[in-house]
Amino acid sequence: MKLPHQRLTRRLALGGLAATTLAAPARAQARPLKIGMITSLSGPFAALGESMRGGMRLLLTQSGERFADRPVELIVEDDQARPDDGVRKARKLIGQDRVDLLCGVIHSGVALALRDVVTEARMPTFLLGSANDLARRAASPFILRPTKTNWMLGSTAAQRTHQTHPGARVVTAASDYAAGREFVGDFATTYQGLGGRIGRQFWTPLGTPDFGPLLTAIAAERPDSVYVFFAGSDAVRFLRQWKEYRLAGRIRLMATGACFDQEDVLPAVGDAALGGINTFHQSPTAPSSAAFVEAWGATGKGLPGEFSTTGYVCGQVIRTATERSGGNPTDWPRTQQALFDAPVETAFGRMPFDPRNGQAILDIHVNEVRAVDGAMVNTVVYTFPQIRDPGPDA
Amino acid sequence: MTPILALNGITKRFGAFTALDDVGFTIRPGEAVGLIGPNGAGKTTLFNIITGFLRADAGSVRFADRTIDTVAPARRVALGLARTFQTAMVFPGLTARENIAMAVRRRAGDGLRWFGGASGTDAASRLLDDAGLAHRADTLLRDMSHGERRIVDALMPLALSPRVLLLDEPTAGLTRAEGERLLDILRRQHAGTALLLVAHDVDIVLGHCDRVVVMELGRVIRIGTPAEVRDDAEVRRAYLGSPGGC
Amino acid sequence: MIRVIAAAAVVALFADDYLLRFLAEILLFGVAVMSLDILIGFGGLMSLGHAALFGGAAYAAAIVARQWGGDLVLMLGTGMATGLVLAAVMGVVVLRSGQLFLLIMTLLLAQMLWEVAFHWRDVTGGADGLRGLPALSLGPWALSGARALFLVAVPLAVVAFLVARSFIAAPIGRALVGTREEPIRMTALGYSLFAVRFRAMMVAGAMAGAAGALLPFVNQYVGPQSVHWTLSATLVIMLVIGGIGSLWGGFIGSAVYLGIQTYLSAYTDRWQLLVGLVFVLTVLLLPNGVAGGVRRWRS
Amino acid sequence: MPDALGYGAVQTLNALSFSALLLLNGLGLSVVLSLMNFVNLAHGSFFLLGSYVAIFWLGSGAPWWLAFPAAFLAAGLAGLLLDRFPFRRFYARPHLMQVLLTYGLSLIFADLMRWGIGAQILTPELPDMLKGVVFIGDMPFPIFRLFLIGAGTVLGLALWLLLDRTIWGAVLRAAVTDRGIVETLGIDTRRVFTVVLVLSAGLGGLSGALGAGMLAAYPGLDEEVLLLALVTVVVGGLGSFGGSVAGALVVGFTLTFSKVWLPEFANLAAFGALVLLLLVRPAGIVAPALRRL
Repeated sequence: MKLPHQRLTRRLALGGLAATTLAAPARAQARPLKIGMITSLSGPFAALGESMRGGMRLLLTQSGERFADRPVELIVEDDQARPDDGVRKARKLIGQDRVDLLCGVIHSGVALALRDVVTEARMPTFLLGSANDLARRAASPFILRPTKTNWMLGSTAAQRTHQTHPGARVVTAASDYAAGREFVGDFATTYQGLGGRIGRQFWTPLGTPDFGPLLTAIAAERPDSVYVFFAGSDAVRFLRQWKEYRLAGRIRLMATGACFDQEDVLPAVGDAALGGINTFHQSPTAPSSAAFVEAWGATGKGLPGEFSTTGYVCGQVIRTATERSGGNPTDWPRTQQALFDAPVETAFGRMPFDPRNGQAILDIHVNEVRAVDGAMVNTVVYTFPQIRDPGPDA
Repeated sequence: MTPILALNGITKRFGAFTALDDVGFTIRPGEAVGLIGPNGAGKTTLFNIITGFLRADAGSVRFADRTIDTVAPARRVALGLARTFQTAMVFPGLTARENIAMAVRRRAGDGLRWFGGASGTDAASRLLDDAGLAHRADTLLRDMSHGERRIVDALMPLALSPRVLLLDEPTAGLTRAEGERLLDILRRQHAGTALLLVAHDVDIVLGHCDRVVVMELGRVIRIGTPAEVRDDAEVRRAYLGSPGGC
Repeated sequence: MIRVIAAAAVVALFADDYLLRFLAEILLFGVAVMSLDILIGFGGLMSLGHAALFGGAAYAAAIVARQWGGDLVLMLGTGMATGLVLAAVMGVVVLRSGQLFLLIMTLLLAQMLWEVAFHWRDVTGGADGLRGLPALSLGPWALSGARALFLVAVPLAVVAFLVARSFIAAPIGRALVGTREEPIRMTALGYSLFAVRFRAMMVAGAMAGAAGALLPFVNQYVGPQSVHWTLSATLVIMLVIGGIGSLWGGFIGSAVYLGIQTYLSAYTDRWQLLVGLVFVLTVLLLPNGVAGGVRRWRS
Repeated sequence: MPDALGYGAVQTLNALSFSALLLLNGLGLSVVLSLMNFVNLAHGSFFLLGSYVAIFWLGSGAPWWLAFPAAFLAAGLAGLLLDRFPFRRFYARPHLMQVLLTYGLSLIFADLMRWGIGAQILTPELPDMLKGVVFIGDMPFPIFRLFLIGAGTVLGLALWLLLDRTIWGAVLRAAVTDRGIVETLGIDTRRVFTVVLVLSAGLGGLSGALGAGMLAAYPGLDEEVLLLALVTVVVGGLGSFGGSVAGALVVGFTLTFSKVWLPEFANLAAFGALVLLLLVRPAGIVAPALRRL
């Protein structure tokens, strides 16, 4: 089902629903907990940003718009996937809206740009970008990270390749920017550490219209396996053309989860994704996310992908933080300690936080894209339990 | 006296069409030469070649005893070769005074300065005064009448104090009286400047010029004094038809 | 002028940190838009690569600051020098062509700079950009707070405005207007179009560079978005809303644009539609922008 | 490399298919630019509209080949409305004002489409006929891309015949050179311009329909496509049909082979090459004759 037709009407209905929830009079009691969310509602990550906001909104609705009996007010700001705009929005949320907590961000550049701003403002922040540096040099005492780092996915992909196809010659192809370099770099380092062979490494500009030349070059290389990182429209084009050039089935395709994102990519590429293997901290078939998947599906949006789950999980973590701090998560040292002391149960599974850098320790799933009732579904075939980023040791 | 401007064997083709064919004549300092000929005779093309806006296929342009064939248009102006265009090319968003001051400053070498240097407005005002346009000095060109624009257009190159001034149809669209006045100004202002004048109005050319060059289909068919040209049978056939006609 | 200084002083005394920093950003963008106005409004040179000068200077300042500290004079010097160099390169390459060719050439050149910024990870931080910058300082004083930044941005904007105004009023500025209105006539008057336009390009580059040099200190970050062509397009939008050909309109334009973006996007996802509508309505109804409208209404 | 010949052939075909897309896309832009001297930066919106129309059409089960005329008509209709207001008022204005107006409109259209359709990425369901692949040596090449090359060639030729070889084309070119004379012949030049704009918009929509198979459709595609079209047209040289063809080939081959040979510096190399080309030929590959003087 690639047509958004049906989804369109559902979407409108849902919009109406969201509007009524918004309009419901806030139950005045304690001073509401103000949460500022920065995400990309326009620009290249617009669809992801809407998902992130949707996930957070779903959790709020489920929680009756209250955490630990304290009303919650969510203010969402658009960063357009531009760091400068993200910084300005963060300053507005902090300085003008006087939010108690900050969360969000998809684009790692925005996340890194916010790092110094929230640290200087001593603003408790749940930061969702995934650059490795966020858990390493750019870690901050004011930042908790209830999501993955790129290393977690790249290194597990290498381990999995080594597990299932030891000795395979792997060629890599990725979008040439920070995230692609990290995924592929971590993959290659880990894989070579395990004694694997890395062939040619291809890099393509972000936003490549035509993957034909790359695919022809890969076909000429005849590798056993290809490890790729593409996201959004790049992923859609790459996978469709991967099939058009008849590489599907001939060469094993291993990718980061974003390349097969359940919400963003799979509906658009259809069976071109069939059989694709990816490592991801999110999967609609992971047992821990079952309840969320059902609730998300009930809103008419189909299966959730990374960012709707991330938005939801971020909400879960903030809710837990509020509960454990007796309704006052802004008492940051106490909140932080409470989260370090015991893991949080989330749709990503059991989530302990690493006290060294505030980075979540996550289960990383190996997904295979399988056809379930005609739809492409990321199906968990293996799980690396409790992966912890090397953090400051790296 | 040596000529200030000498054309020798100028030829220009556009594809299969020959616009100019072996054109040559000279202009002496201070002399007023008229250039007449029917449409398509190649007058404007010749202007563009003399001023460097077009490159000739053959032949050479000598100005003040040096060959200037490879000199860029703007440099030729600096040497003392100024021109107007068939349609008035003025700066519509600037006042009359500013239009002319643009030329004055260039002449004084101040055109590209940020600090210091003359603003050129005094000299511009004087020129406008002479032309009887003092009352319009602060009017934007876009708000002026066609005739006034033509006059400002002709005053601009004059402000450069050129040694040779090429005027392409300066009287087009003006009444006879306006045209006469414009030429009066030109002749009065620049006693030392040589003129090359193209005009449709033959009487104006014959009345104001010392010599006349007649062109037809890219070739010079006659050079002579106004009286000689007026009496030439070939010229009559090619161009004049009946005396005073156009 | 006295009124401007008085207003700035009042704002600096009473506004909160957030607002001050926001105003400082508006002023810096305003200077960049004003420098673009010299090119587009007065020179008719439609550039889609202005962010290269603005953002290029921001990068240069950030890189230098990480090495040698954020001394204000050093930063302004670095920014202006970078702006001048980039403008000179761009000028030499693009100024031989006109109109659409210029648009595309500036776009291509600016995108080449973006490619460099995006990929040269060792120096520019690649897609992640540069952060962890030292605070801006002037001699012994640290200028890290919002108020200090605002108090640096105001004089910068005032000086930039005076410089731009004097440039436009000077013979070179008049000549620039001439090259826009009737380039062929300018040639026939003996002006070299290239010489005129190149000087305008240099002035615009230095101004955009000076403003760009301070941008990393307002955001404590600089990334490849600041040299991307979309930022160039944003500067054009600001220019049009503010008013082409009216120097100070640049500040209005940047205030309107950043205001819409910052204050409306929390309420509606359709803020870009609004920006588009404001932009098109300006083009249709106020061809000279808000500044032009104000001028017309006054007279 | 076992099959250098097949490899080279397929990479060349890759470049050709991309060039075909650039050509179709650039032609629409170039038609209004060369014939009406109108710069339309909203052209990318026509492209994206065409993509969406084709995707919905192909998903609806109606005969697949009708998707292309449908996209042409939809975008053409949008062009017709825009011609009425506000384009017509800007035909005689300077390029700068046209650039500003149409860029502003493209912002509005982008957000309207995003509002109506959403931000997700959509792809068309291609008919089985076009899904196959041919092997050159042992390198695969998709039939859909051969279809693109074919469509580009046929449409390009048709347009060339229409504009250069029919009386209607002659009227059109005459209307551009001298509006007055054509009007004295009793032809309403305003209507001629309307037709050209509709044709251009339709071509944009059509190329969007064809391009969706390669590029998919999502908010932001309009901008990417517009830039490619502008570069194509400018590199080729404004105002000539041959220029658009040359521009499409040069840009297509430059972008493709920079990816093949210098993958890490692909864009930098390609942009550099195009800038260099424009430096050597400041008016594009096929420069039209001077308009003024």
